[in-house]
Amino acid sequence: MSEADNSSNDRVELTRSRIVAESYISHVRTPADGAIVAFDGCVRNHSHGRRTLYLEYEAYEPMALEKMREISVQLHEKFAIDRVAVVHRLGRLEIGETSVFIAVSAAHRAPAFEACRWAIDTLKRTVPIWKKEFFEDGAVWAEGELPPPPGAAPSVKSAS
Amino acid sequence: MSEADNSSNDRVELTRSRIVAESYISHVRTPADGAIVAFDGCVRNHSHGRRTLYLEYEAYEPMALEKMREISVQLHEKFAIDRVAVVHRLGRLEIGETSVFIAVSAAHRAPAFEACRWAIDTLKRTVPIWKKEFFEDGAVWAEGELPPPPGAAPSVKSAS
Amino acid sequence: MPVTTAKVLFFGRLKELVGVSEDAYELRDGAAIEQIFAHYAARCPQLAAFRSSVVASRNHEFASWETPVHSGDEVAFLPPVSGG
Amino acid sequence: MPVTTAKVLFFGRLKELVGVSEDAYELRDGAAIEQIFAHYAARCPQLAAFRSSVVASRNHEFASWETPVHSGDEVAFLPPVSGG
Repeated sequence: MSEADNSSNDRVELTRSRIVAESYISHVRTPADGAIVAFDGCVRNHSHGRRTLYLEYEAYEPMALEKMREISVQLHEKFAIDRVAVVHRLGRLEIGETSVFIAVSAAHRAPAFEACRWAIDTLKRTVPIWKKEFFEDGAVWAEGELPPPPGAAPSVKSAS
Repeated sequence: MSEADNSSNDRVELTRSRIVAESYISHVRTPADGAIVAFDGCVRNHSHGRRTLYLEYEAYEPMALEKMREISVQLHEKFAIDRVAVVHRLGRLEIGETSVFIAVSAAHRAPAFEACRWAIDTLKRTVPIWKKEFFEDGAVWAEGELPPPPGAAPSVKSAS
Repeated sequence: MPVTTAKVLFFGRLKELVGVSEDAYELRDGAAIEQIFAHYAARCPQLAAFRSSVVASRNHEFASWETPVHSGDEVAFLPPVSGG
Repeated sequence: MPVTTAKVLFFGRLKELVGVSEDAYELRDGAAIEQIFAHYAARCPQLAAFRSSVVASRNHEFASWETPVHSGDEVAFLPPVSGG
């Protein structure tokens, strides 16, 4: 199968609604799979020792979707997996709500675990989404991560 | 907190009903958590190149529950996690159905991933549950794993 | 010599070989788990052939073959586990 | 010298510093992304202070500061990402 075929059943989304885990787990489940690993990133009630009231996420939406789709394509290249679902929520999120959900299915558990971990680690470094944390005494943009330099990213096209 | 306190909010079960992922994910989610990692083990339509029709699981039920509870206690000792949910289904399972579900919550994602992986790896080696695979031309007990020798298991009490 | 009764359980493939899942076995108090297995293996050569891959438990804990068995103990013979 | 218009976007903290999320900027065709940033940094010293942690993109791909900008290109200035 070509890369395109491998990722053509994947589900990659941005949403402003509540994320329902079951929907994404169901999406990646096929009769060929023996393992699904899911990562649910949720809003903690504290950050660096301060009590968090709520969060707001914003994205450079078209680029974020492209970067998330690149992650799903790369997962198929790197790991023996079946399907991927990745969704990130935007807007205001309350404590306990899910901000990001990733599910990966595979015949066996090792690649499912490794792919899911690689996906969230890569998303946090490369997808243009920003989190603003609201505390009792004000709001701050979360300390973020610098994306890799353009030359290092395999998907960056030359500037010509 | 004592070990007992750490694992007292965990959920450890055997069931003969369909496993609903959302219920276990919700169980481990608390306002202090930033990450939940879940493992969903499901019935594949093939095994060693043969087409599987369905599976049957049986357990040494009281011992299986004790071993699963030991896993949850050990998870709290080994990893900086919050809550654990572990459920294994018994009886007849059709292709695509979930046989085992594990969810682990934590403030941060690294221990959640590591604990969830350790839990399923350990469950598959130490919990007395057996799988019979039904094919078109007969049924076989799945090749299993030998539990660690009694002396090696930290929880084994002396025989006196 | 005091005689005691242990509850003996077989699971998975072993249950099918022995033909029972649960039995009550009379033995000398303090006899080793090994002796219980030998009793059933003598009646069922196929069970004997599985000896090297069988693990024993006593009262829900994995136990060595030398573990002594006392009154009311629950001893189980377990084939390699395959849950998950 | 041909003049062209690029769409310029600011996100997160940078958007708040500059005061706009989207702008249309006229520049010489083929000018570097660096020149666009310099234009806004000159009007907003706080933006200039963030230069070392800002990453640029052109048409949804991360791009170096030397990348030339052409007509219709979409250039964005991105603070360190913090999704997840």
